[in-house]
Amino acid sequence: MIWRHLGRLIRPLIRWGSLVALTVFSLAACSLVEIEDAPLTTFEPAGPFAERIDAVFWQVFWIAVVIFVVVEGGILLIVLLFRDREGRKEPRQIHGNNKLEITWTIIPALILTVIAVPTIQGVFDLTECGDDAMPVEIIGHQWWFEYRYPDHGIESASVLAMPIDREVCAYMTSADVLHNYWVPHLMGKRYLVPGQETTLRLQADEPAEYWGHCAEFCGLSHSLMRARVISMTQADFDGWVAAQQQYAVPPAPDTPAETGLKVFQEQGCTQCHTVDYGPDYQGTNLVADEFFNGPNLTHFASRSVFAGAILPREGQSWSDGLREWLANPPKVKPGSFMPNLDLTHQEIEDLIAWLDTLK
Amino acid sequence: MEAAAAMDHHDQHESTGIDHRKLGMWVFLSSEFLFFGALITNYLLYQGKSGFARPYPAEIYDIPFTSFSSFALLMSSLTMVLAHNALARHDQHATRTWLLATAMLGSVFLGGQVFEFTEFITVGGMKLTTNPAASAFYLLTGFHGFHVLLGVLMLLTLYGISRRQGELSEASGLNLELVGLYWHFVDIIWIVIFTVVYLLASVPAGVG
Amino acid sequence: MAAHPGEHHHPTPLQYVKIAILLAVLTIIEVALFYVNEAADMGGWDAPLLIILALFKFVIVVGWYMHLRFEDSTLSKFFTAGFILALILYAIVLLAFGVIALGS
Amino acid sequence: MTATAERRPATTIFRRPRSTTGFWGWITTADHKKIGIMYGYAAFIFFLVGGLEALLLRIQLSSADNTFLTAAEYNAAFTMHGTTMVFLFVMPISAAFINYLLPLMIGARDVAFPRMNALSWWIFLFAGIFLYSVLVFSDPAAPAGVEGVSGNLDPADNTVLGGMPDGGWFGYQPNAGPFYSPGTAMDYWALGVQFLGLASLISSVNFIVTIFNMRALGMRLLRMPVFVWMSLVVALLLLFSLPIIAIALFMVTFDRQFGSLFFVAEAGGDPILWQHLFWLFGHPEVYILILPAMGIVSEVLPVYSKKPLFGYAAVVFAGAAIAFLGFGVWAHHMFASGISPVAQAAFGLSTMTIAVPTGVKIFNWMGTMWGGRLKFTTPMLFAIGFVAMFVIGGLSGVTHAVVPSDWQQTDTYYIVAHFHYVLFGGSVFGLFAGLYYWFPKMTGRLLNEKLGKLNFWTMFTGFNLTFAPMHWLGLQGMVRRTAYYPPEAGFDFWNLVATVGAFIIAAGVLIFMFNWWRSKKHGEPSGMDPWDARTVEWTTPNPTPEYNFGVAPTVTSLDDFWHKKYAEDAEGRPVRRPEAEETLTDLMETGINPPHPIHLPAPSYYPILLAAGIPLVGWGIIYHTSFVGKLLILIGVLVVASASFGWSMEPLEEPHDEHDDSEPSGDGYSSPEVDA
Ligand code: HEA
Ligand code: HEA
Ligand code: HEC
Ligand code: CUA
Ligand SMILES: [Cu+2]
Repeated sequence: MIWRHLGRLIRPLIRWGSLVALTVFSLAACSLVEIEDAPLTTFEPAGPFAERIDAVFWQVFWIAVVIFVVVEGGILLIVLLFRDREGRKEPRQIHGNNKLEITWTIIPALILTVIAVPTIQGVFDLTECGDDAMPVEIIGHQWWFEYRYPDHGIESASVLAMPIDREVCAYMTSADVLHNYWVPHLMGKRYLVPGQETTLRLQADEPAEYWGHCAEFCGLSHSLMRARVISMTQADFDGWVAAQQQYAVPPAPDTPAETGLKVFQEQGCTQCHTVDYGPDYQGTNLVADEFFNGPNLTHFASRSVFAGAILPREGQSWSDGLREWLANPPKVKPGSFMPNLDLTHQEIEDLIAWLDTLK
Repeated sequence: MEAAAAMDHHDQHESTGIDHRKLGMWVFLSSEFLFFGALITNYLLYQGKSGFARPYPAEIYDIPFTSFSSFALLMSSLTMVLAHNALARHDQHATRTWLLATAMLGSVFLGGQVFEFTEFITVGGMKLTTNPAASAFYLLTGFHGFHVLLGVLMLLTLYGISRRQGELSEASGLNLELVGLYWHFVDIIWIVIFTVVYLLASVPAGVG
Repeated sequence: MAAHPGEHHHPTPLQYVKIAILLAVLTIIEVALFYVNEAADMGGWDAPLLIILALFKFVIVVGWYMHLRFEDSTLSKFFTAGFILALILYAIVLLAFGVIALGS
Repeated sequence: MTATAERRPATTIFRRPRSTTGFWGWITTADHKKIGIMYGYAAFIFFLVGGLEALLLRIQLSSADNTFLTAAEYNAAFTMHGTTMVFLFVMPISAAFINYLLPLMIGARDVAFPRMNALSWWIFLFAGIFLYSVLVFSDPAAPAGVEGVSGNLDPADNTVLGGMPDGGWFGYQPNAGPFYSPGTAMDYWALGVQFLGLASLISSVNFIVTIFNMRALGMRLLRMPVFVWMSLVVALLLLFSLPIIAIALFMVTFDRQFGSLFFVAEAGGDPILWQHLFWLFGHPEVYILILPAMGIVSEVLPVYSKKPLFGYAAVVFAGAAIAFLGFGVWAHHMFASGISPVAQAAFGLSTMTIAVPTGVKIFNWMGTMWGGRLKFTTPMLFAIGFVAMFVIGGLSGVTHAVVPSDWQQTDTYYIVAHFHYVLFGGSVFGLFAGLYYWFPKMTGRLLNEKLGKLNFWTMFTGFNLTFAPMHWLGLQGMVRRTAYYPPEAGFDFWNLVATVGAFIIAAGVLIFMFNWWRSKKHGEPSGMDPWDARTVEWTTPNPTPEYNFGVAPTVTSLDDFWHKKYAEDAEGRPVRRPEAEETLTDLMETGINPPHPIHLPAPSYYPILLAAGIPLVGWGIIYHTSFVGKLLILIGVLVVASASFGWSMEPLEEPHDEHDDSEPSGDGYSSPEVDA
């Protein structure tokens, strides 16, 4: 009986089906094109952990696609087959069918059992850090990430440097509210919880620069709390560490940079920012006190981005980014805890000259 | 619209045979477990955390005193049930007496709690703002105390009605039963709190 | 309608008083246990004992004073549902926080 | 028990209101139908507000680094959008349906506690107004009860809209706590949601008692329409989940107002505790949002398929199972919060199990349509749309339950896509199906079908355009709750598509409003049984008379009304009974001219009065450090107390001849042993 109906309906089926298929296909195609150049995409895992997640996702995704096609196809079929038509008999009054009922309880349960296996394995394999992982501390601030390398005595902000092919274990906490550290190419997310420690495993295969973002809503400028991870060969990393372990080099006398340093001291920037010129430095110490809540600037100019990885903007030069920032931080980043210090044009230029010395 | 006899009675029957309000009260009480459960959980979580500003609630409990006021509340359940029983026997006078006794015992408990809080704050130096364990303690016991207060008010209202009308009518009789249920419930919650929060209290290692 | 269907099932005042005495005795035991444990550590045995005693009191008040024993089972179903649900949910929360632990 | 209360001069403060029409009739009514209608209109207005907020969000996100809204405004907009849609739209509009239909479907004259019902409604309304009064009263610069830290805000960014609550609908601590959200905005949020919860808690007790106690003769539990079943399940969910959020909100209010330290991390408070408490409520809440819609769909599909619901018992039990399991999965919102791997795995598994009963429902709905004679009326379109779209949302839900993949997905637009598919494609489509289906019940007229279909297709298209791209966006890395995204991120195109889609939805909503407005006056008269329906609520004239039924119905089977109209032939096909028309005429007749006088719940001033005291207390608490605040608390408490007192003095029922024997005790009389 159904076949008779089917025959009559094959044409609209094709018509509708092709329409749907076309739409789905074009959507998918477009999105794939887009995904190519999305720097935060989850589809380009670049390390073993992200790859593992990616594999689990696709496994489940294709199962879901099959269920989707079966169920939605079924609905479409029913709609086409059983629409009310002239001359159709009254439907038989069927109240149910226990065999069917049991079938469509058991089959999904079985499918879920299949899905459960990689889920559980994934959780246990990916949660706890390996024994020989390199420790890094990540501290969340409204609205930037601070990094500390306990093994190397380095402090940095916004940009995390790490060697390739080596697991990094991030020990994370927050200085204020919840944050959520996410570098999609390397791993899923983990919260940064004030007063508690969470851990996250990170590992990269190739030298590259990856985007990250704070993923937990953390107040006014949550959208502007981004991050970068730079992975490099072990040799490069060792070089980087060595450079970061240096003290800053005091600016040459009578240069704009020196004036900038003065501005930095006079404007009270030292209240929040540390620039470590080392124990032999003659001038006033530039170590922020207990109230520290700004990034350590000792090697500021060696970073690729700053201010929570939002500056410099695309196509903007480093100095222009700094100009924008120093002129009015809360304008760039609403709520920023770095106040607008009403710096003059000249002060800003001098500060930039000085900041550029902090390689 | 007068004659009640002509009323359509279908809509009046209770499919379960239990009065609406009584069923409603039990349903409500079942959800109260979730209220108090959250508060007790909260307390249990925080009492065991070290590193807070002192004192922890458990450091300043006065167990004999709390035992006494708990005992008063426990016995108020007896007087409550006696009031209910007296009403069932149509002994209006005894009903009133027991109602009043229940309200009195409840007030003793409340007075005890006011005294306890005052002691804790002034002598013990533990305020709401001292540490999360203290916050949790005050919220839990205060929330319970608020329940007792409402109960006392309801008991006194019943007492007042009885005094004014000379008796508690059939309808108020059900009210008395409902207030009784509420009252006993508040009592059993305290039975749990007394044991879990007071008698089994612990202070994390390194404190106290 | 009758406010107390099945009134005749209910205990008499004397029985109520006896129950109250039982409750009082249980409370005294509880407090005594507390002090015994203070004086000589019972090695963690105080907790289960005290909880059992409290549950005992709880059941007595609910069953007799609240008449739940004598009521339609609908009521006790609701009541136990709330109680058990609260118990399970909050136990899981406390487990997640490590306040209570399975085993050990 | 005031279902039969007499109107007589009250002995207390006010004379009891008498008018049942006009303004005061609505204000003092205890009639479940009027209350339902008021709930419905209020909820719909809040839908427009929430939708407007959504449009603001969408405009802001239509291009990279857009400056249409400030960050503060954006955060406020999504917080209030989520809060409004969940607490002020879907929950109350579900309450509207339950209020209007529950008594009708079980053959009762009203709910068990009509005045309590009015109380719930007024508390809801005042709580909604209280929540939005933040626009008038809140001063973003004013500190909360406790001194806090806030960053530096450019003065130009200090706007009224930005002064609304901005901690997200989940109010994560400590961000929404006293230190990081100073000002009063989040106090409005915490207390507003608290009061809304109170309203729902009262309703839930009311509905449970109504369902247990007031079914028509013969309506055993397993003869109740699925919608009634789902109402019961929802009421139970509310009953057991609202207390948890209530306590959590108390804790927040105490932290913010009185300096307690529950969630203050610096003093040892635990922010994760808030998450547990919020989601212990929050997850059951999402089933509170979907189950009424599932109930509606279960009523609509059989009618337009001309078949009984396939597997009635399975659908009912699946609903109950969803609710029960729904209590055990809350931590799936916390997979990234650092809970132990054991907990993650356990909650991942428990979450997956919910797909099984949900699947049972989906397949039974398909089974219902299979072999039917499907009439694609507007309600049917929405119902089928529900099934089709909900499956998509459900499947993405299962991908979140796969914990490792949720670590990538959580807090991205992939989640936003998931929950709009279940909430809009699910709940909202289901509710719209209900609006079209029961409009005749409320008005005696039909909504226009042409406009209805246009309405459906615009909404359906707009919906998919808006939310399907969010899947891509999320997986491409677009984080939730962000006002800005950089141009390099590659999010522009699909965001623009989503924005366009949102405006198409808005067009659909406007079409609906026009249809409603026009059909109320000019719609085609519906007659008594426009859809050839199956359930008891259609055995009374449209619009429903005040007393619901001329003669209280007696029920002998599931889909009782249908079986009064149809017998089955040898093949199991329905044959209209010869006496069907007569039955209908009779029902119409007795519906219009009841043979006996009928007593209705008497109107009362006290519910609205009592409810009015509550926001006063709320404002008082927020400003409790000032004299005005203390005064407000005092006045509020006095209002509540005197209203309660007056209420308890107002006679509940007229003393009447005890139980005369006119009580019919037919075979259908359900005994508690069988049912409960
Ligand atoms: C109506 C509301 C509703 C409903 C019904 C659901 C249903 C489900 N939800 Fe959803 N959810 C939300 C509303 C809802 N959700 C909201 C609002 C949020 C976000 C909150 C916030 O953060 O703001 C959220 C977030 C959310 C998360 C957290 C994501 C995160 O933040 O990281 C998770 C994780 O597991 C999840 C899972 C599920 C699952 C498994 C279901 C299941 O119930 C779905 C079951 C249905 C099906 C599976 C389809 C039909 C079944 C079949 C056809 C059978 C065959 C299928 C299989 C074998 C798979 N949801
Ligand atoms: C039932 C719940 C529900 C519903 C129906 C909707 C409906 C919509 N939602 Fe939303 N949404 C949530 C619940 C819901 N949402 C929740 C819980 C969140 C999470 C919040 C959080 O993170 O805290 C969220 C978050 C959320 C976001 C993410 C914000 C972010 O994370 O940054 C977005 C973004 O696009 C969005 C969009 C929309 C849109 C475009 C609609 C549209 O479908 C709306 C359609 C309606 C209209 C367009 C109204 C029509 C209005 C008119 C026609 C104007 C006429 C006006 C007058 C006559 C006065 N919603
Ligand atoms: C009250 C504290 C405070 C003061 C004073 C302050 N800053 Fe900052 N500064 C911050 C904070 C906080 C940030 C991080 C902002 C962000 O990214 O959200 C920051 C960021 C910066 C950055 C970017 C660093 C990076 O790696 O992201 C620079 C450069 C900077 N400040 C320079 C200055 C200069 C120059 C002054 C003085 C003229 C100054 N700051 C004064 C708090 C302060
Ligand atoms: Cu930090 Cu969002
Ligand atoms: Cu959930």
